[in-house]
Amino acid sequence: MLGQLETTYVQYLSPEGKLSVAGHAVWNQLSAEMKISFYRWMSFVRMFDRRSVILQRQGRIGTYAALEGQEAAQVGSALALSKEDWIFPSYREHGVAMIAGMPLSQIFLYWMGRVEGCKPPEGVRLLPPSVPIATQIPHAVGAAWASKLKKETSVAVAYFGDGATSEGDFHEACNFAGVFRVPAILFCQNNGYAISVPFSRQSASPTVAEKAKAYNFPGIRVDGNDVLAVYDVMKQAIERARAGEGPTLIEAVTYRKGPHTTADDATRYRPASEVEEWVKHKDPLTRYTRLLKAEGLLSDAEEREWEAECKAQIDSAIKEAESSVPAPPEHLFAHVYAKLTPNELRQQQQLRKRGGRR
Amino acid sequence: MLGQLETTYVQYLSPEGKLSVAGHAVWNQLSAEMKISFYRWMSFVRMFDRRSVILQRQGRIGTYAALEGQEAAQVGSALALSKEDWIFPSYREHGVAMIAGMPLSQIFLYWMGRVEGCKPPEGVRLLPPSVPIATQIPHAVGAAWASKLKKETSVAVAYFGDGATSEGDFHEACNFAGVFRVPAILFCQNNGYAISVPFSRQSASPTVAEKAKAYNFPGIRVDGNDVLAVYDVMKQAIERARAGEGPTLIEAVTYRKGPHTTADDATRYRPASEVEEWVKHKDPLTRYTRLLKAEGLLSDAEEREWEAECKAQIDSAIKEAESSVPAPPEHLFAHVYAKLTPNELRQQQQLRKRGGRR
Amino acid sequence: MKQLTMVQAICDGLRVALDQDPSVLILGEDVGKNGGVFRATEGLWNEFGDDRVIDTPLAEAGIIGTSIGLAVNGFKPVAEIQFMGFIYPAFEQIVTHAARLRTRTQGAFPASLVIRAPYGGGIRAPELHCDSTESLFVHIPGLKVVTPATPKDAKGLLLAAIQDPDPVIYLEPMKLYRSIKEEVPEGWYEVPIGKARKVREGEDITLIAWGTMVPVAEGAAKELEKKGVSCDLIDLRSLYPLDEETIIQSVKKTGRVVIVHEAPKTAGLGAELTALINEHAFLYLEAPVTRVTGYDAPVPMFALEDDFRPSVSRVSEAVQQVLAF
Amino acid sequence: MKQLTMVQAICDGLRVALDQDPSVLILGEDVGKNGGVFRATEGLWNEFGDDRVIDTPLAEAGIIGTSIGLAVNGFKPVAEIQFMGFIYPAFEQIVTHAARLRTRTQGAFPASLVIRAPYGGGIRAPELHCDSTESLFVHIPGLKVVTPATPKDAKGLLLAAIQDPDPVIYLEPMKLYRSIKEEVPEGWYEVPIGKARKVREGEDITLIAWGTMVPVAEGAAKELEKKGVSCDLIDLRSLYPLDEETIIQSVKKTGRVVIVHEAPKTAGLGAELTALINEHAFLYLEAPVTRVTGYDAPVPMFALEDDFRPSVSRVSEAVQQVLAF
Ligand SMILES: Cc1ncc(C[n+]2csc(CCOP(=O)(O)OP(=O)(O)O)c2C)c(N)n1
Ligand SMILES: Cc1ncc(C[n+]2csc(CCOP(=O)(O)OP(=O)(O)O)c2C)c(N)n1
Ligand SMILES: [Mg+2]
Ligand SMILES: [Mg+2]
Repeated sequence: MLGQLETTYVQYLSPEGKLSVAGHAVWNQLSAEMKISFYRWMSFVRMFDRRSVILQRQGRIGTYAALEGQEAAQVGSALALSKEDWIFPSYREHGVAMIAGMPLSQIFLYWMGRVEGCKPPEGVRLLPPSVPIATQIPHAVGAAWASKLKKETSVAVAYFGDGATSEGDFHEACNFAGVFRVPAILFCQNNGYAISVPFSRQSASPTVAEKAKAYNFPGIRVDGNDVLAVYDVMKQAIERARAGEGPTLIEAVTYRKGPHTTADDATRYRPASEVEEWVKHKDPLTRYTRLLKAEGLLSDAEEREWEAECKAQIDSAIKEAESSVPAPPEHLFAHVYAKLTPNELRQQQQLRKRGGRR
Repeated sequence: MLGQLETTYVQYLSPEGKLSVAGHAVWNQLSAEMKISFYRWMSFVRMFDRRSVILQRQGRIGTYAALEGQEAAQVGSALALSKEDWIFPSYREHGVAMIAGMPLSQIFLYWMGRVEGCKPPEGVRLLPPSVPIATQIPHAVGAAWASKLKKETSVAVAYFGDGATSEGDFHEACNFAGVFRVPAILFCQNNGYAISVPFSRQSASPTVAEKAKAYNFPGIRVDGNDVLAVYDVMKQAIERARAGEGPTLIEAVTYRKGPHTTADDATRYRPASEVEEWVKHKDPLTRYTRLLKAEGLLSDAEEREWEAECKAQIDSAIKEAESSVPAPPEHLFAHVYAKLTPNELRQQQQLRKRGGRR
Repeated sequence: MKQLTMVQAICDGLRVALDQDPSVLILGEDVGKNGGVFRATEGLWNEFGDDRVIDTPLAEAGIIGTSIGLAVNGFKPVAEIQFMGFIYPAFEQIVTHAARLRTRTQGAFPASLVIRAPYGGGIRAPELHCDSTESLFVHIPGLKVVTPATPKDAKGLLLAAIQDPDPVIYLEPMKLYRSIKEEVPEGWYEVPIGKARKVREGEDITLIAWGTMVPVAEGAAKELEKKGVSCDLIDLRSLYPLDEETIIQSVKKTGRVVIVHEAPKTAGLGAELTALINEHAFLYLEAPVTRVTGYDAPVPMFALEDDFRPSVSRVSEAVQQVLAF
Repeated sequence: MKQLTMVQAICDGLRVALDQDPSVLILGEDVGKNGGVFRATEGLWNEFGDDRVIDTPLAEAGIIGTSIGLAVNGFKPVAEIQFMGFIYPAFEQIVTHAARLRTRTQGAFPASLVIRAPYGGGIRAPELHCDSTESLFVHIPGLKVVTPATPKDAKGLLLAAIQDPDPVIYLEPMKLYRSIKEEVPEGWYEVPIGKARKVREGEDITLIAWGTMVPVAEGAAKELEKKGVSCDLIDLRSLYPLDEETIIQSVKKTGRVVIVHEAPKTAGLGAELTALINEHAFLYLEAPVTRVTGYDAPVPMFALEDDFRPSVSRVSEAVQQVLAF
């Protein structure tokens, strides 16, 4: 698998929902539970995402980065990870965050501009979304390095976009990862655009995967809309990492169906035909649903049931987030230091005295 | 040539002073003047360099970065450039600077800690040594980009070391160079060490040249102690650049015979046997002198004559530098802005009033 | 004259510069086809083409580093950093090279360029988009730092920055991009760097603000006027060089000062202004120079940003305290 | 107790920390086999091995970025930046992440690490090696910034920094690395962060300095003593948090202040100190707080560095001017 040409990619499930020969082999190894799990999470993530876009329009959350179209890349990779593994996401990995164990209500809080939403529950090794592009990649490499130094088997994964590969931090992180052979997975969702800038203006090399050669570790290109392929490629990379064989760069080729964020207008820079191609013909959820249905693992009724269940969970998370008591203004001093200095204590006191008056 | 394996390199002249078949072809194309020129410059640069080390020991200049061992890489590449080309050096490219037209006395002034030594004569497109590692590479890419935008044929070259390839600036510069296909030459002198850190701790990929793949332009590895090979590889890269075919990364494999700078003790981190191998068997000047002598182009007497000539020039440059009137303290405000603000004018006035009193 | 918002005025300034000065280039992330995430470069790519309005890879050090090379070789780059919070990857290129190249080359190869960056909070932007760390740049000799508070100043200062032979950090208060419209002259005009703007003349106290905080200070001044307090309000516009004369004259007149900035207090520009006033008008001061600023905490996510940013009431209260001193 | 230079004391502190705290890691350029370009890590690689004293690739953002990850996953990285002039490539990682991670994760994953960097001039180092831009870091909430002026403080402050749960920038005055020897206690001891050191008690004027400038201020104080001027000299040690109490008490006693720093004047830490004093001791001031600093020009190459750096005579003259005010 690792020897493929970078400009092609690993694909097990065609857009029509047909398994390839290699795909069959992978499929047959999966438990029924796992098979349905891919579907459930992708569907859940999509419903969450669509709902979030609506919440933004309603003014109930702030600017939101939708992920629709990238569900397979996120769900496939995240389901391959264990509780012990570390995750360093960008701002678009809500799907990953949920699977890692971040409560939905926390995710909503984050997009409501509430820092409380950044904090994962005890035991969830998930960092808050990294907004400055590529900066989280060295963190993942450092965390993976720590696992190695402690002789633990946990791996660390950094999620980032195609645009991130242009930043110096991507390079320095890859270089450290290669030199110290750390158990890191550098997971790039190449959705073809960094806001409006197409990958061709981002990189002269036609793929992200081939960039791994400069660091002497495998770079794998996978159909990011094929949840089975993503899962399998990720699984193998994780196994290699746990076995002490070092890092892997994964390029999941995908597409965001909507704008960059709710503040963006993607029609300014993307041809309608291109969008249509991805939306109509390459959708990750449709494709996988077709397979499940063809295999008799999912009925229309079960689909409706699951969607209702998702809706209920999302509704309840929204309720929870919206009814969560806002932190008082002086909370902006919470955790600035382990112990505030006299200067901050004084300022916090001043702020507290205002009693919410602005 | 561009299709070689990166772990081998282009070599025309063996350490024993023998030309390869390809080397013969290159040799036969060179004018007699050019042939002697390689020798003269390498010898000149070496004498300058050794003298500088002595001057540092005598306390007549500050900490100095010697280049001995890297003469072929510098002379071969610099002689391939034209007056119109831009040069963005690091702190070790005195050889390049001289060939570019920087007066020796200026170079001495620089190492005497005098900023006047930074300024090239009118028409010399040479920037001052870039001390912060890798930061000059994007400058070269920008200057090359400007040439392209102006539809000029000048190219820009950045000189840097193997250590520099780890910096984000190297990556970002290469990436811009590739994306905009600018006429830049990224010339890496891989001398095996970044101060004490060996290249194996700097990079998991065994060569610098192969890193060019990530940016989709050629990366060429050349014996950096073979002045003919360096010259030819550089020449070809320049031609490609002038023809609009974009950037080239050149890795000149070489070795600094001495410590990193006069403040460094290289015996702490380099095995004596390794140093000996390079000093005794791979010296760039010895090798080329052997060839010239074998070809009957250089006699012992001519050698002595040339060395005397060099010594005279170096002596006179030292004299010039040492007798150059030191800039007064207030000179530290010269050129901070095109026109000083009232604040700096006031401070400059205060400084001037001190009349050199500290 | 047309009524323009600040972001329109900036766009107009860029258009005029591209049109009149062939050495001007615009480069940055999403500045081309997309016209900038705030539409500050809207239409320019269509009008001037891909060689003059350039979408770059996502790499701030690369943008500034190549801009320096472009400047050395004859262009006048106007580089956009998408948000000031993302200027830090380019910090080395700015601090070590852009600021020092004129000195280091003794005038031979100055890095004559402009760096535009939207800054400050107040628009519910996502995390880390809202820094206002202007004092970091003011501390670096060799840089100039400016920020407008009105559409007219925005265009004039921008053209002055483009005309200026030195590297200029041009900070754009996001919050004011669309909040005010005013008549903006057509064509090329400059608002000189180094000159503050007197927003209001007053006798009782000097208010000093810039960029995002000018309307806040102005709001306070209006409120205070009703209470019989007359404020001398200075919009600095130029953060380096400072218009010492205007500042000191005002302080000598009023004897009392409140400085308003959005950045955290400690080592913010308010500190330098305080020191400057202390140095040049010590005997005129009737009360301590007082700072109303962001708090010494990371800029919070937007739920608390209005508590972090100085408000009209915080400024008014500070003025009253200073007057009561 | 052994007589140690500052660089030896630092090395000793690092050794003690490696020895007593298994989570401590040292990483940076040339810190391993070579023992550091100033020998601050001499012998440690041999003693503790390649997994605890780690030569990294030449990449400052990578060093700090991976250190943050190492910290998140259980280690206490003590990262070396070879010279403060080369800290800027890591600026984003420091400002955006190290400083904010505790807040951003609400205490879950603080970036508990130490960043060591030699700074300042005076040793004829090559160009761009001599910055002292401490005020940039003081402006960033979430960071602590310290710098010692004596070998004993160097070790104690270093161990306090390593013990501290917050990210600490630990600046090492190169000029003082080997210029003083003093008795340095063995084993683990801490000099608390946030507490200044009273170098001399005096009545007439307060001198405030730190790091490289402490001996300069001390030299001036000694000279002035002969002229009958008694100086209260404070070595700040901790630049953030500041020891407000010690500063303010001294100013209330003397009524006059001279601040000495090597960094350029504008927006240097002297500005914040002036503002602080103005805020808390306004009525006690008998003369303007005066700054003796590096000039507002790029740190010059070494031929002029002694003209740039504050000298004993510049400090003495400033004190006399302040006394004559
Ligand atoms: C350092 C930095 N520069 C600029 C930005 C502004 N910005 C936010 S997202 C984005 C594009 C990112 O593209 P990509 O990495 O492909 O991820 P995607 O959004 O496509 O998932 C940009 C330029 C930023 N957040 N951080
Ligand atoms: C950004 C930066 N970091 C660290 C240094 C300190 N330093 C000076 S030279 C050097 C090693 C450079 O190695 P390399 O790039 O291989 O060049 P060489 O000295 O071997 O020619 C280091 C770490 C620096 N000058 N700049
Ligand atoms: Mg993308
Ligand atoms: Mg090297």
